[in-house]
Amino acid sequence: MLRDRKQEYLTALILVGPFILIYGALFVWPTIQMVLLSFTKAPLIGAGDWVGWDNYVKILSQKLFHSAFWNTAWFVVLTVIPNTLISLAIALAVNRLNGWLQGFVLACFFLPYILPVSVVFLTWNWIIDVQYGLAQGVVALFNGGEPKSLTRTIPLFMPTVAFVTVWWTMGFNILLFIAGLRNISPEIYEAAQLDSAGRWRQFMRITWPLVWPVTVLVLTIQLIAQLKIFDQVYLFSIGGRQDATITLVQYIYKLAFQQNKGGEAATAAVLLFGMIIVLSVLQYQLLRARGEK
Amino acid sequence: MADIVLNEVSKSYGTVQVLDSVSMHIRSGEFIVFLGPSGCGKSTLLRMIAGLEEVNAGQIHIGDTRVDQLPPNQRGVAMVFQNYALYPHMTVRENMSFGLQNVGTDKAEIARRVDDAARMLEIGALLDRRPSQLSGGQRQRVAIGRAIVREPKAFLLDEPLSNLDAGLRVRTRVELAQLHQRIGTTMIFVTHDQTEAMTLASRIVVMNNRRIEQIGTPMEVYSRPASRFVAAFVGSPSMNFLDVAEVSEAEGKALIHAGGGVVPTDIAISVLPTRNGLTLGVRPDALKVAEGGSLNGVVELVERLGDRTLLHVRLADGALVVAEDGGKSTLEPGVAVSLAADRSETHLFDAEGAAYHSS
Amino acid sequence: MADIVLNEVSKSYGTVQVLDSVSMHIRSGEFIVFLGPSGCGKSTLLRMIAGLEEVNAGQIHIGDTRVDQLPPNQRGVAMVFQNYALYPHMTVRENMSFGLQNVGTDKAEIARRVDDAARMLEIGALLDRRPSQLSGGQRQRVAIGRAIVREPKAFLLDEPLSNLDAGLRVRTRVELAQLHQRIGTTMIFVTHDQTEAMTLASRIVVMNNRRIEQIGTPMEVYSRPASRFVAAFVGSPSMNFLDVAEVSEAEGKALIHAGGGVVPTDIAISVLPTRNGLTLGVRPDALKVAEGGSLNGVVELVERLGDRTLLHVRLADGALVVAEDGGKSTLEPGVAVSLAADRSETHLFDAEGAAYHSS
Amino acid sequence: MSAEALSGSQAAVAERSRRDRPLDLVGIVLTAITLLVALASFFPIYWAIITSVKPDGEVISGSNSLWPGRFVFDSYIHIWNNTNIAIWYVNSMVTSLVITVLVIVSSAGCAYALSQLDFPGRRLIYVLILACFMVPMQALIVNHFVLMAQFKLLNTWAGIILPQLIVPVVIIVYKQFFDSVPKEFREAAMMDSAGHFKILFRIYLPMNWGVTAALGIITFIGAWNAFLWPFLAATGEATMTVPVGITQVKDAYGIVYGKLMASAVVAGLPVAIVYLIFQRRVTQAIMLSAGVKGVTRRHLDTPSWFDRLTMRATAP
Amino acid sequence: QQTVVWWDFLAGGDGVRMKALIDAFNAEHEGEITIEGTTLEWGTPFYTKLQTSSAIGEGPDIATYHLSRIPLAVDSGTLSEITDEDMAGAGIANTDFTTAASDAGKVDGTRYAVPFDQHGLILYYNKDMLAEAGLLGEDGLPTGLDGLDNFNAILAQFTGDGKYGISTPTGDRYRTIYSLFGQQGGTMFDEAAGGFFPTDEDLAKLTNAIEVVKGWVDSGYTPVQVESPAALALFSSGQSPFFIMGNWEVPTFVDLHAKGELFEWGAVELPVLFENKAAWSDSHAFVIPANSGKDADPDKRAAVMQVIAWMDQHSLDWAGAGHIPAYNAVRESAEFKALKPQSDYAGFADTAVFDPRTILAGPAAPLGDAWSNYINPATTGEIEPADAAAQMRDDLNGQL
Ligand SMILES: Nc1ncnc2c1ncn2[C@@H]1O[C@H](COP(=O)(O)OP(=O)(O)OP(=O)(O)O)[C@@H](O)[C@H]1O
Ligand SMILES: Nc1ncnc2c1ncn2[C@@H]1O[C@H](COP(=O)(O)OP(=O)(O)OP(=O)(O)O)[C@@H](O)[C@H]1O
Ligand SMILES: [Mg+2]
Ligand SMILES: [Mg+2]
Repeated sequence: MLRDRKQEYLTALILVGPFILIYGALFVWPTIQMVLLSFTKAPLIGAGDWVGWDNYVKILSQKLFHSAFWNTAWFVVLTVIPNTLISLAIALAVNRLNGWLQGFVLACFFLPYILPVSVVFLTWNWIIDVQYGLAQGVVALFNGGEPKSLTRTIPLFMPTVAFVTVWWTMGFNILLFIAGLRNISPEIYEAAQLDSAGRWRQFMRITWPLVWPVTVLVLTIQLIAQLKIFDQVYLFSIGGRQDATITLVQYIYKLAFQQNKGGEAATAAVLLFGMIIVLSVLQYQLLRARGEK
Repeated sequence: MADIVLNEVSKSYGTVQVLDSVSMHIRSGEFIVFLGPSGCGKSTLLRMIAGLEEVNAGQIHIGDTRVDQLPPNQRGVAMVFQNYALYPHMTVRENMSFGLQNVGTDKAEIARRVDDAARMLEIGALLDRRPSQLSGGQRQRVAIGRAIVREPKAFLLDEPLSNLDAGLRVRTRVELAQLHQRIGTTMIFVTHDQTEAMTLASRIVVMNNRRIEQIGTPMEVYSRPASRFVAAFVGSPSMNFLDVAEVSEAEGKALIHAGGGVVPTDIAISVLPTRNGLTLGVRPDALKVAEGGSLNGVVELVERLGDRTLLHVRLADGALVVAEDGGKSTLEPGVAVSLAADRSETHLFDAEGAAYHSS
Repeated sequence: MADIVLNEVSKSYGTVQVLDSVSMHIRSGEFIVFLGPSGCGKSTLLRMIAGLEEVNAGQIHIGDTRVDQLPPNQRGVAMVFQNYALYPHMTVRENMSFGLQNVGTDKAEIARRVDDAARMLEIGALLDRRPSQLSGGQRQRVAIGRAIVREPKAFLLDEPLSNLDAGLRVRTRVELAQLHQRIGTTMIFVTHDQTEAMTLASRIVVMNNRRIEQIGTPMEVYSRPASRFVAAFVGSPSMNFLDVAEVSEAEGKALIHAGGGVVPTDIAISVLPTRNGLTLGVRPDALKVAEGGSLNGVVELVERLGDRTLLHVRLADGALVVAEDGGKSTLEPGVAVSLAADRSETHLFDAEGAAYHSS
Repeated sequence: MSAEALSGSQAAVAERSRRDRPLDLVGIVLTAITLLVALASFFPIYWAIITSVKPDGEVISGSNSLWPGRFVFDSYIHIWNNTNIAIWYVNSMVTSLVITVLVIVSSAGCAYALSQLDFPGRRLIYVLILACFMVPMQALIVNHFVLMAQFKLLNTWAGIILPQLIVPVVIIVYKQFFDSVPKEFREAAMMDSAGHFKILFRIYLPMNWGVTAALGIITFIGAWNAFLWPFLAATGEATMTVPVGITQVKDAYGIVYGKLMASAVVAGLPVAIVYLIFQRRVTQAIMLSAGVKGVTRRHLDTPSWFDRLTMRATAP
Repeated sequence: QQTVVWWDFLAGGDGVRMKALIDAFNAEHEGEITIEGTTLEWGTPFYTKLQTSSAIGEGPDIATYHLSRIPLAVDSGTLSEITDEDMAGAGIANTDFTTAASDAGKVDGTRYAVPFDQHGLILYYNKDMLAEAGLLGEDGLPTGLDGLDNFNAILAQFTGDGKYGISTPTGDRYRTIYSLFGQQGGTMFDEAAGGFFPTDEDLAKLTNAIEVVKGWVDSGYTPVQVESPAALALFSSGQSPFFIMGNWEVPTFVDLHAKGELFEWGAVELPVLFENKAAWSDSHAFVIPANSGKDADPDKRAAVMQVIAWMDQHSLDWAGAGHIPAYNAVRESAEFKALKPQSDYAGFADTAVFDPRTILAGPAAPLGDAWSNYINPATTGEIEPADAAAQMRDDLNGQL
């Protein structure tokens, strides 16, 4: 193609300009600042002295950081895998249906996904309310007829919030799985029928291997998203033992906004940053290796 | 080896009927081609034989067994899909073994059959590849291989060549014919390409609009089409049709007044039930440039194909016909010509489309 | 009206050369077809004329202007793309007006030109539809319409028929030929379908592997191919090639020992620079079944096309050739036949592919 | 409905492939279970709505009836009168719409340049966008806060909007879309004497408004639902968005459940409406943003992990 | 015309009374000063927001604050000094408050807060239920609640059939425990003696106090887990005859009663389960956030001071919310003395146990966190009481 270089550069500059401004000011610059800040003993607002690696040493040895780390890890475990399995199961079930019934069922599963987190929080907080919550009927069955607070009983807190999170976000995964299932040509199944494969064998030998790439995608998306968990955990923990249920982003929040320790908060952020990058790369490699055996 | 018999088979989707009382008898070892325009129900019929589509009415027998209520895998037929439907995550060998594994065939036997089929189809070197690593033609052969290992009573093929490019299509067509000569198993082949049908079939089933129009050998279908539809659908370039103005008689044969001239035919006047609403049909290869031919016109367009030349000729009454001339024709647009129809290859069609042939 | 002249035009993508010193002179009003196998550089050449691809070396003139450094819209040519590239969100009228609006043509003039083109192409009734509401053939005409309104010095068409189904393709081909007869503007048409090339072109440019193999009228290309490549590429079914074992002489003409027999030709022995490494070429339509023909063999496969029958014959020395028989041939696989080649249609090719024809 | 959104043509084929055997018992049971689970999944939303229209007394009566004995809208009247929900609504609307417009416009332009133009720094920008995928925006809250404080933008619409303009997935999807437009369209337009801006705004974008609509809708939903940043950036009630306001600002006294549910319903309503109207677009957007279409192919082509990460998208 | 941006954390009945006061102020000062009030979530969310927004100059012009948390607030630079001139300009002075209250608003002699009220933990009771059980005296006040065993026996009497002897919201139990700790005469903090719970004896007293409340839970007198609104509803629906809560719920019941939706009720000081009378207590006060970076505006400040003075002077209405006004003139007025049931529990003010004066004290501060991290869970059996007490001590001493 004959190109007018000068004009092309100019056009590119005009088109890319807003992007460069926005990303430069709001992504690149804050990222650099974050790293710099992590080496200072600064309050949230204002400058601080350079302290080298002190913040890292301090944060890494702090009990609260450890508990934030493990709580986050626990939350990831509780959400990522169940969410993936449940979503796949539901996608299979939905994919069987057709017509308006399928649309209706899909909408039922998907609607929660588009709601704001605060709505999800308020709704579920009411449902699991110790005195009047509907769910207490079920809780009582497992608790000797007594109600029990699901969010104030520490061992139950993460599973409860994880359950709500799965309910909230599975619509997204279901959609991805359905798309993956639709990607499998119906003729493949016809061929399998002619090849005498029963329902179970069709699932194990055809469906599962063919939706594996979607599964990897779903797992990766979930992992990254849940490592950044803040909203639900924070909201459900208000008024409770926040330190016992703290997660990493919440920890950053606490350092920065409650304790006014900007430098340490930046340090924690850098650590989270690194963790997410390392983990996503690792997970991807791991799952890919399995998928291609 | 087993005959396949369809008896008054019908099929509807909801209120839309797509097949209406179709019957046929396919003898063991035949190469049957279902030919027809898009949407006429070819695939549906094939899939009903395979068991992938329910039969609404009628029966299907394969050999001595009535199969229309059996699931696909118990009918003893194998299918090759248009897009091959190879399992993308399995190697060629796994693709071919899958069906046998499912019925518990023992390993040595599976290996033997796969290797035999691979040798026959010359895909031995590809056995460890995935379908995505194969060319179109290779995939096609693997799909056939997957069918062969099951040692079916019949192969069902739904437009298996339509995903291949032109050159490969011709080559694969030849291979398929040779394969059939070699293994001799019944094959039912769906296509809407009449060249494929003509060159492959021992018998062609021409379908149109829910029904079978004609079942016959390629030559029967070409030279004695059972209806105007068949006449128009088979043959390229397509048959010329001229409205008949008047029918007169000479020695018991019909003389057709059409296209501004009088065309002598070999059609016995006695077989014609009516002289109104008739159409004369002549194929371009039976319409040649000849001094004193019965039809006069002016050449509008010349298409040189090398071995022959197609002339688009505007006749005296305004009708446009295609005639054939030799490869070295020197005719140019604008030249006046007269055309003679080979009287033994003239056809008449009545208003309902029924055909009357030169005898 | 303007001639298009290409002078030693070359093109590389990175280190890969795709066109090597191509020159040609296209006279105003010609219908030129670029014919060649996939990847030979046809589209690249066309796009270089259009200005969509840069020229690495050489010059292109349209009329008196050197255009190879001008942007596409200043060259005065119009292009019809393979997939038409109609703007899907604009109506047909908007599609056709867009280019004129961009150069500020006044409204009345745009309307006039669009209406003229629409009338000529019989798409007047479609002007308010969107492309998605049109059939393939109609889209094709709109694409041409969009080109016509710009009143270009030449139309460039890159495989404009390849997206159409077989029947429509033949009809549209005819329409295109008629359009060219009517408006007389230069057309350059790219295809790899030799039937299209043969029927449409006033001259064919056969390309292969970065170079032009032959430029000539369809008949020249068919009957006097400049090289073995051209001979093999043009004509369907393809020309038969037989290795020549020995060349002897009779009355100054070559007698070719090949395929287990001796084939008499009209090729003057004097034009042959060598008698080694030769190949005999005979087209299937010049190879007929004849008592006492010079080549003997056994029929392996019969392909009945209706108006003629193709015989795949295994010759005495093991070579496989395709011969033609009449439409009503009764030959079956397994029958022994002898074949005679039309001596005026025999060709010889040397090891470099250069051709020697019967004179 | 969304079913078609996934793939219209395949649905028909899938239907055909199912052999309706006479009375498929397993099938009927499976369908019934699916339906029950779906209703269960919807139930919390239903329950919130129902609670919000029950009289306070009934809410805590323990009867837990699935249908209110009497419909009352006191809770809605109460939150309307006693909270600044109207102001939060305005804040949410303005910020979400502005974010949507800015993100769409800047991303479309940038993506067009990346896809169709050749200019220095192009690769660098692309790498930057990919990097954005991996970086948790949540980790940047501290520095965003500091930055906004420096420019006195906290407690302003601008302060809420700016950090939310980083939505790399929109650029990626646009780029993929522009990449997938056959180059003939651009060439046709060039022969029609159109410049790049004309090609972008008259050809590429109008060619498929669906992509823009889909991206716009998910950007809007994402912005409306955002919690963490607006929660930090709006310290005063006057600039809070709805999702933040309803969890941060206390007013009610006495029996609060009905009022809380009323505020939840009001907060969820806009996105629920957007979803119900544009179901197809929403599902399409999710597919686009997750790059699902190409998953199978990419898997078989053994991509690098970097490729894979580029496919990741709207993390929930 | 001044607009004063006001933040508080006062929900429930408090919120209603405060809203009425603000409305009254606005009506009275129409055209001069308008208060724009916002109520945020009590505790950590409120104090976090106030601290951050003050740090960036986006805080309100005036905020409510707990006196116990003033040392921490001053340490983090959240508050602006209130000078004697400021006070004088609004017509109030140190002497309008008790010395104790006024001193609690100062750090190192500098004033940062103007006291507003004192509030504390009291016992609400259902007159109908108590009367039926014969526990109501002539004066309508409960009798015979004192003594641990005695009180427990009474609770047992009411427990059963889905009813509870007493309603105590889980998140607020530390207040009961701190009160019972005070009733045993324990010392929470003594910097010189080594920080929090300086002696093992103090720790044992804390453990004791936890055991009492845990005993109620274990015996089923009170639900294991119960949120504040639900605990309130337990009482107001007649499921429980007693309710231990701060005095701020008084107006809730006053209003419900006025609407005819509540039985006859009353409130008294906590029963004495150990040696002394004692009840947890704290004070609300007004502060002016530092709003660093924002230009000082003397007119605005004058308006803010005027608001503070007006509020204190009109705190009789605030007493309607159950609190005891800090402003001497109001507290000593006849009108206040006539208020019921306020006068029935007013005695707690004299025996109150406050948070110690340390930067760790107050809600949304380490001490508050420690209460909810160790002590509340100890009542539900998640941590052993003795361990909880020890962990709390170690945690807090570690932060000193
Ligand atoms: N599941 C279905 N529901 C409704 N109608 C259908 C269904 N499947 C096919 N049909 C209709 O049945 C008719 C026959 O379809 P069929 O696929 O057999 O045609 P075909 O001859 O194979 O055509 P083609 O050459 O295009 O493959 C068509 O009109 C088609 O629209
Ligand atoms: N942008 C490009 N970069 C590198 N190589 C290219 C590019 N475009 C085309 N080629 C190569 O140039 C050669 C000629 O391509 P061209 O498209 O002209 O072929 P063609 O004759 O039109 O083929 P077809 O019939 O398949 O359209 C091919 O080998 C192709 O791979
Ligand atoms: Mg079909
Ligand atoms: Mg090309």
